Amino acid sequence: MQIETHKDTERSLFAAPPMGEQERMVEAILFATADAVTVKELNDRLPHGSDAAEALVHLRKRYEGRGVNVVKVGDAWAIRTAPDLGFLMQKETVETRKLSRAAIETLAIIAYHQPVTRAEIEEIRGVSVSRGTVDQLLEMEWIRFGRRKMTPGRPVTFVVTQTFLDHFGLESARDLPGLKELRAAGLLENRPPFGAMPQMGEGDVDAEEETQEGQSELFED
Amino acid sequence: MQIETHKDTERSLFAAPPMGEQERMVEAILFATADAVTVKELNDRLPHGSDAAEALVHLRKRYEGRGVNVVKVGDAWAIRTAPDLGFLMQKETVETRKLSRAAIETLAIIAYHQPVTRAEIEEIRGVSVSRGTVDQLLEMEWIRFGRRKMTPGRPVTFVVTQTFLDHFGLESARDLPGLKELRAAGLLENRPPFGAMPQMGEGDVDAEEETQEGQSELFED
Amino acid sequence: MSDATADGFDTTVADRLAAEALIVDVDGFEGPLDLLLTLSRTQKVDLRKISVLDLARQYLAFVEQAKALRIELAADYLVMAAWLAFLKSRLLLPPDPTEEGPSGEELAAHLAFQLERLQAMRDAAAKLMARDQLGRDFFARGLTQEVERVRKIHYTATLLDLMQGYARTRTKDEFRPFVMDRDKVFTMEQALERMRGLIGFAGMWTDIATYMPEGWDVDPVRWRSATASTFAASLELAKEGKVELRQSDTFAPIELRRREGR
Repeated sequence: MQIETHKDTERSLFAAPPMGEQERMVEAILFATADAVTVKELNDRLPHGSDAAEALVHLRKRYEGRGVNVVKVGDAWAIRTAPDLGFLMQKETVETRKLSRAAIETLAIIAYHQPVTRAEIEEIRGVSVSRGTVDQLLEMEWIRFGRRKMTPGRPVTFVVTQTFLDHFGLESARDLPGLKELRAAGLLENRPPFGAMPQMGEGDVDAEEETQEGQSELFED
Repeated sequence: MQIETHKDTERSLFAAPPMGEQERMVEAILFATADAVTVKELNDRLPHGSDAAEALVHLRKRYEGRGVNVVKVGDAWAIRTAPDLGFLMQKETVETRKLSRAAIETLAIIAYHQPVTRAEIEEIRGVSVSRGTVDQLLEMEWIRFGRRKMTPGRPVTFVVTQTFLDHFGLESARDLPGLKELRAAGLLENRPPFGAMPQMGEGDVDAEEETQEGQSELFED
Repeated sequence: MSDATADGFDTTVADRLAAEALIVDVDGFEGPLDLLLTLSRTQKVDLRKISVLDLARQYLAFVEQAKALRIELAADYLVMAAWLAFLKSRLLLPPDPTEEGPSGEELAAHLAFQLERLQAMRDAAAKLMARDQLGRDFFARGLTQEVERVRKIHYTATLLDLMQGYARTRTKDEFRPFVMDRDKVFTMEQALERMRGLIGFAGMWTDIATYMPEGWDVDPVRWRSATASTFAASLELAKEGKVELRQSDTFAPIELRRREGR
């Protein structure tokens, strides 16, 4: 059928091809051309007597709601990806990176001291906490805002999230091993300043055996 | 059956977009590139649970008789302008390197006899194949190395590529013009020459059975 | 070779002229098989019905002409000529039953097959090149859109990272590889040093417990360590002959006295 229509065009040298054919031609030209094409250029390339402007109206309608659309770019025309499908032109590559030391420390302090204010974090770390670090942890959904402290200025607090617990395989923040247990398990050596041990760790002194079991489970996977 | 398993996976996770949407997405992806895209690549880029193969069936139908067509190139798909509209594209025509008669013949022999060794090509043409000829075809990405023959010396073989199929508008090597007739006439058989015959290349006499197996594998699946 | 010469005379004038035309164009042939294929066209029959005998005669006439015109032919043309002469003799003579190998008919059939196959490939090549071609008759997308690579970074940390991070903030100290915590250990060297300084005053029997270091009695762990090292140091001093030890009863206090006279 295509070939027949083609022959028709050839036979009647000066009669313009039917509009359907003109539409096909405009479609092919817009598809194959590297740049947007003006109506004048189209008319120059179509058989004599063709009406590119009209063919474009039909073609544009045909591509409405399709994966690609016929769009006007300045005074020229082009076929472009439908705006809602732009995401298909992106290929995501996921790269896994270790969290920065500042972020880990901030996260650890929040986990052990929650709910904790930014000022308190800074006091413990001894350095100011950058906005980026907190934002990163918020974005990862490992921390979230807790209730405000009932202290002057009513500062916001941070707490860890369920996502955090899931990532570290913890049932609750209370399950975080204290430094004592870590040392007892022979995993690290440190000299904590006396009295600096957090509440959470201390509560577990009596349950030493149980904790160690829990720890080895935690650290071995 | 493939479709079924696909649907099973999709049900368990996220719902795949409706087929109409999948078709739009495939349309957008195919329009965005000059290269043919494999079904696997399409599925990788579509939302989880999509079925590019089915979407392609619909899309191909949609573009039947249009100015551009959805064409199959090996196991990949592409959009190409309708061949009858080539006359509109003088501007886009790319001057291809003129191939020598030797290169064209060598290409045809590889296409029809693949996988084929250099010795077999020489046997058919009656002259040695110059390195330049093969290099040119390799460089154009119209041929590539196939698997080695399981005959003494384990000679390399040549096969045609997807680029070759795309260039000549072939869905697969099975669609080579006149292939059936040639096979029926026994002209694609690798009949070994008798010992006393003058021959250019060392024919793979022992490879006869294996060669034919290779061909049927390629052309009959 | 006499056969070949005889055939040279047999050929018609037209054949000779044709052969001469070919010779002029000898560089245009891609080897003897190509030349044979061209010669076979003069028979104006289907390649399947070709007379290989006639073809052999034509080819040999061609080679003779070339020789007469003093045209250098490539070696493979001459190899083919020798082979065709052999084939011709086989085809003309009645088959010798004692002769091994393929018959003249079989060899001729294979040559015909080769020619037919070469011709078929040439036709196929022509058909292939006559097809619509990409970039000439049909076209790919002109305005391509690159697939943008978006790198998404996924941050991760382990529980140990968290622990170490916390410990760092609490101790303001880097973790060192595990070493024995010696805070609560009173070594024998320390005990010896301490006692050597004290035994000069021990003229009387005194409980070794009085030699215990100050401040180590608060923590039971430290107390145990100090007791053990003080006892071990006492034994060492006794061995050196500097002190005497006695114990009045099981679990009674161990007493120590400077040994006199040495």
